[in-house]
Formats: sequence, C-alpha cells, structure tokens
Amino acid sequence: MRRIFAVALGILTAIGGFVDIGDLVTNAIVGSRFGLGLAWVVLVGVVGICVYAQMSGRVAAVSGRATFEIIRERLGPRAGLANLGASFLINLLTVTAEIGGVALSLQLATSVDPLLWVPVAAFGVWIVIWRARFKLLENVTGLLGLTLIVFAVALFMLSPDWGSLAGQALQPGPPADEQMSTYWFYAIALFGAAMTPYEVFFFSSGAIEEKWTEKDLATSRANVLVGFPLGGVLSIAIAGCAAVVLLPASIDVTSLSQVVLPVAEAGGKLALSFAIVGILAATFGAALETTLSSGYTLAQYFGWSWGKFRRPAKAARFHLAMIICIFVAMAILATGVDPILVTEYSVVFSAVALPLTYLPILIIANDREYMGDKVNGRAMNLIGSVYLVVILVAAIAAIPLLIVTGAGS
Amino acid sequence: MNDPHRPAGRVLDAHLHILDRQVLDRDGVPVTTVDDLELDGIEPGAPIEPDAPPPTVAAILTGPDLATRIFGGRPPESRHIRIPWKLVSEVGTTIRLGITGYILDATWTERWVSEHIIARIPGGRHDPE
Amino acid sequence: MILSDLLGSEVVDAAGHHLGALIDVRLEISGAPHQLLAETVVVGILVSPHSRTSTWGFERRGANAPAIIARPQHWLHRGMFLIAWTDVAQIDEGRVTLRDGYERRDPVLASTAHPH
Amino acid sequence: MPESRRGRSKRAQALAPLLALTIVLSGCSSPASTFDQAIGQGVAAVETARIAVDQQLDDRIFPTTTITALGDARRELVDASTSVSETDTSTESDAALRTDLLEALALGVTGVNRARDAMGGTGSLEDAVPALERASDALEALEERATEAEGARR
Repeated sequence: MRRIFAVALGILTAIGGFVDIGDLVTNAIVGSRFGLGLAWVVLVGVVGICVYAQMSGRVAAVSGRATFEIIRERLGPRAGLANLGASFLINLLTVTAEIGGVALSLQLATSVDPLLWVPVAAFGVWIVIWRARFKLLENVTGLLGLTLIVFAVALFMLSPDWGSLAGQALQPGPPADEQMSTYWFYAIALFGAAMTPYEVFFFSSGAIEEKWTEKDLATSRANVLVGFPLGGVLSIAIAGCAAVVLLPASIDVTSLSQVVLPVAEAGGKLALSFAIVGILAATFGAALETTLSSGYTLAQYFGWSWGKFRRPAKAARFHLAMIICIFVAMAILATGVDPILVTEYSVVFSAVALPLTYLPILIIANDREYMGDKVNGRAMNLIGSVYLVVILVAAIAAIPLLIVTGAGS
Repeated sequence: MNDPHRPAGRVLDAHLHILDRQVLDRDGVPVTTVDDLELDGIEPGAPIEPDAPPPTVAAILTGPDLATRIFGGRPPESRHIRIPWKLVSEVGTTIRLGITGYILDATWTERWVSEHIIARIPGGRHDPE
Repeated sequence: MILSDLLGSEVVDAAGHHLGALIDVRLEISGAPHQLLAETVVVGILVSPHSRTSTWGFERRGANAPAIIARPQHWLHRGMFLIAWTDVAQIDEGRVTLRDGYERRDPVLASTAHPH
Repeated sequence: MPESRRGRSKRAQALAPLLALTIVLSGCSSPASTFDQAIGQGVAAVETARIAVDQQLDDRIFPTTTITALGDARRELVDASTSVSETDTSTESDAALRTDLLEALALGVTGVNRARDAMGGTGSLEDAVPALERASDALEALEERATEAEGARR
C-alpha cells in the first residue's frame, strides 16, 4: 500500500512538475497560431525527456553521481565549463521567467502590478529552499500543479470540432498565413520547452537528495514513463484550448491573461480559479527546481558540498550561489522586461544547450565501471542514439531560425 | 614491477579515471574535484636513466589549477592547493579520502562562506523542516 | 611535474619521428604500501597517432555501445598504443622522446569493473 | 510593469541588439510588414478585450483577471500605434494606410479604456462593447486593404 502510494505520488508530482511557464506559454502561443499542427513535437519532446530522465535517474541511483558531475568528468574542464556557462545562463533565464510567471499569475488573481509581486515571489522561493525539506517541496508544488488538468477539462467543455482538431494534429504544417521557418522555429521552441535540461539536473540530483538506490529504479521508471507523458497530454490540452478559442479570433498569445481566457470561457470562475492556482503552483514549483538546479550545476562542476539534505551551513557555497541567482533574477525583472518574452528565449536556448548535457549521460549509461550490469540495453541505446541526432539537429537549427524568423514575430 | 603485461595491482588511466572526478572525504562530503595531479620523479629536459624508479602520484591539485588548465598558464608554486595522495583511501567513480575534509586547505572557501555568510542567516545552522 | 603538462605532448621516437600525441598516463596502485592505499606509480603512456582529444574511455575497455559515439571514437583513435614507462627516454615541455627499440603494446585496460 | 512592457517586436529589439540585425534580415523593417504586424497585434488585443468583457458581462471571470487582460490589451495597442507612427512611408497609399491604421488603433484604445474605467466603477461595461466592435471592424477592413495592396504590389 505504502509503495503504491509512493508510486502514485511520484507520478502525480511528475505530471505537475512537467508543466512550467515555458510549456504554458509556448503551448498557448503555438496553439493560438498553429492550432494542433505542432502537437507531434510535444510527443517527440516527451519521449525525449523520458529517455533522458530515465538514463540520468538510473545513473544517479546506481552510481550515486549526479548529472553535472558526470558532464565534467567525461567532457573535461573546458567543454564542461562551456557547458556550465550555457546551462547556468539558461537556468538563470528560466529562474527569471518562472519568478516572473509567479508574479503574473498573482496579478491575474489580484490585478496588482506584477512588479510589486516580484520581491514577494522571490522571497517565497528563497525561504522554501532555505527551510523546507526536499520531499515536501517537491510533493506540494507537484500536487497543486496538478490542478492544471483543468485545461484538459476545459477543452472537453468547449466541445470543439474534434475532427478538425485531429486534422490539424495529423496533417502537420503551417497554416496559410504563417511561414515555414516560423513553423520550425516554434517546433524547436516547443521541443526545448519539453526537454529543458534543468528538469534533468533536478531529477538526477533529486535522486541523490532522496538517497535512491537500485531498488528505487522501478519507482523512478514509473514516475517518468507515466508522469511525463501525462504532462505532455496537459501541454497539448493547453495548446488545444488556445486553438479552439483564440485561433478563430486571430489572437496571437502575448500575455498570460490570454492563456487563461479559454478556461474561463469553458468553465467560468471555478475553472478559472483552478487554472490560476495551477499556474501559480507550476511556476512556483519550477522556480524552486530551476533555482536548485543552478546550485546543483555549479556545486557539481566545482566539487562543492551540496544538497538540501545537508543543513545550509554545511553546503554554504551551494546556498550562496542560489541566493545570488534569485537576486539576479529579481534585478532582471526589475528592468520591466516581459517575463513571457524571457520565457520564449529560455526555451529556445534550452534546445541549443541540450546536446552537451545529453551526450555525457548517454556515454556513462554505457560505462560498466559506473553502472555494473545496469548499463543501457540495445533498445535503449538505439532510441538514445536517435535522440542524440534529433537533439543535435534542433540545436544547430535553433539560432539560424531565431534570426531568420525574428524570434517568431 | 612495472611491466604492463603483468600488472601487480589495480591498473587505471590518470586522465580517464582520476582527473575531474569528485573528491569525497571520509564521511562522503564533497571536498573538491581533481583539477590536476602532481607527479613526482619526472625531471623535464633530463634523460631518464633506464633503471630509475618510476614516477609516482604525489598529490591532487585544486584551486587555481582549474583556471590554468582551462585558460593555460601556470599558477605560482605557492598558489597550488594540494591534497597529498597518501590521504586517498579509495579510487572508484569518486576519489575517497581517509580523513575529514573540513580541515583541508581545499575547503577554506566553503568554511569562509559558511562562517561569514550562511551561518549568520537565521536558520542557517538548522536542518530543513 | 603536473599531469596536464604531459597530456597532449607530442610523442617522438629516438630519431625524432612523430608518433602521435600523449593522451593519457597509465597508473598502477602497486607501489610501497601506505597507510590507506598503496603508492600509485606511472607504468606507461598512451599514444594516439591521429587525435589529441580525449577518448571518453572507449578505446581502452573494448567498449562499443552506443555505436553512434563508439564508432567515431574508435576511428579517431585508431592505432592507439601503450608505451611502457621503461621505454621513455626523456620528457621535455610538450615533447616525449622514446628509447630505441620501444615496443607498441595493447592499450586495452583489463576490466576493472567496480561500480562505486 | 504593464506600461513599461512593450509589444512583441519592440520588446525583442530592447532585449537583444542582435535582434535589430534579426529584424533587418527578416525584412520586418519595410512599411508593409510593420503595418501587417501592427494590424495583427491590434486585432489580437481588441479581440482579447472583447472576450474578456463578454466573460465579465456573463460573470464567468474574476474582475482582477479582466482588469489584467484589459491592461495587457491596451499595452499591445499602444505599442502597435507607436511602431506605426514611427514608420516612414514612400507612397500615397501607404501614408493613407498609416493614418487609417492609427485611427483604428486609437478606437481600440478608447474601447479598452472605457472597459477599464467601467471596471473601476466609472460608466457601464456595456458601453465598451460597441466601441470595441467598431475598432474590430475597422481593423478587419484594414486587414483586407493591406492584403489587396500586397496583391497589387506583386
């Protein structure tokens, strides 16, 4: 019973934890411009994050080594540092976007200027990281984030023309008024939103925080293989809602208030309150995860003592680094930059940085000195190799597409 | 003793198995990463006598060695932070030391940040709730 | 001497012909016993004729999975060999000279499977 | 934050100088494409405001969310007007389009402002509906005109 509960909890938190500001915004934008024409990318991204998280979770559980320790060990200090720089900056952008997302969702509930909410959100993130136990932090935000299921419910309540939605999904390609390059630009953004590296840093370091062993591998596999795909379904539902309500009114999504309009349309105030709580929890949870991830990456590269299972004074540089990150994120938001825009950039750059973080995991998952007889099987290596190519292509194409499309405008 | 065909002990490659790995202390607390290794018994520019004893690993280097390994150059002799190799108890996927890391030079920044900043913030010395 | 000063050095034979780059140093934990671990001695150097980059361990364990990484690695480091330390005549900055009649040995590491 | 945040293309330029190059490369700097983009931005904002107002009249949405949505819509409209006013034109028809476009966007701002005022207790929300409808019609007409002009240019 206890075990079933643990698995169920893990799956639920994985669903809630999958969706963050990046998924919310990118899916809503894509839905409002392309309908479900890019739903296949979510599918590709979800399988990718399953493969990636499953491998790094297994490496962490079997060898006790977290992802960034392995990146440095296998790629050496130079490539490792380039990787750290890129991952850390993207992480910082994501922290900024998530804290901004918390402020924006509080604005939806209060209509108070988000700039005033930023310090509150930032302090909230810090105090939870400083004081709360890892398990608690993971479970509460994950479960509250589950209220985002309201987007799936709303999609049903809108009773859309399922045939035309399916048509959009099954015949991928840009609509007449959009360019091919814009279509592919958003494909990469969506891929980056689904496969953000911070999720993997957090997942593998979390395995060590919770002292996983080989016995926990089955649980971890269930979390990943059930939780992430359901999170992907949620992402498609967000895009679907935008496709049904916003696309016909030619509303290109540029703000969070537009993302929740379809939910209010379908289910009124009750549904809207679920959506706002869900967005708040998902962004707050992701703000915690990304802040922790910036601490994890730095500490693991430099060999500092890290982890929430230690008291802060025993992982001093780790905590100091996170405090600095939160301050920098606040400073960026204080310039008045739109968090939605920061989000759009962070998901694209996530796709750019992905190959260097993915490659070492694929290598170590095959290294018997680390993994004993728990190395990748043939099937896993086949799909892992396919994704290495997919990730490389997406990373190489991202920047040129960003320039050609003017960031999708 | 050093015929590679008949190894007398465990054989490993310095770059592959030691460089850039985590150094943990007796209690499993991270101390640093292996930024470089110091080898004793190699005299650059001098011919090696056929019967000279082989070089040995003297110390793990950390601190400024990371920067010089990445950007080139060499830190002054006094700036090296050394962890003598004789403190190492085990070489696996990590390098384990046989002592507590808290007293080593390699952890002085951790101690400084801990004492001067983190421990002064309320709750810094307590376990999370 | 620092390990990273050795890594990447050019390796030449006694006549000065280029043989490749030093990409790793082989150690053996076998010297005089210490309190915790026996002394770790240098027993040889690994030389790759075509590349100075790291092998990510693929050459030395007969590792071949996943093929998408292993194949290019095997190709990049084709013809890699091990030189016993007793065959090394002199170390200079960025250059290692071997003795006359040095022997190219098999670089594959005996399995040291040892998860944590 | 709402007043200082700007519309998509403007914000992009502010975020990274690289994007200036970007926009030149993608040909966004010609009057026609600036107008196209402004029309799209205006339509999206006015339609958002209309949905939010409808939902408010139906009592399906929290007033705080309506106010936020209206604020976001106004920001987009103002931003679109700014980028249109700052565009130089080289033909009579482009200049005329600019004038009409600015007028239509101003109609949108008027409608949104009327709705915001009503949310604050001044006037009634129903009054905002016709104003927003007029803006929507005007923008739609301009959209057709811009498409025709593009056809003529080709």
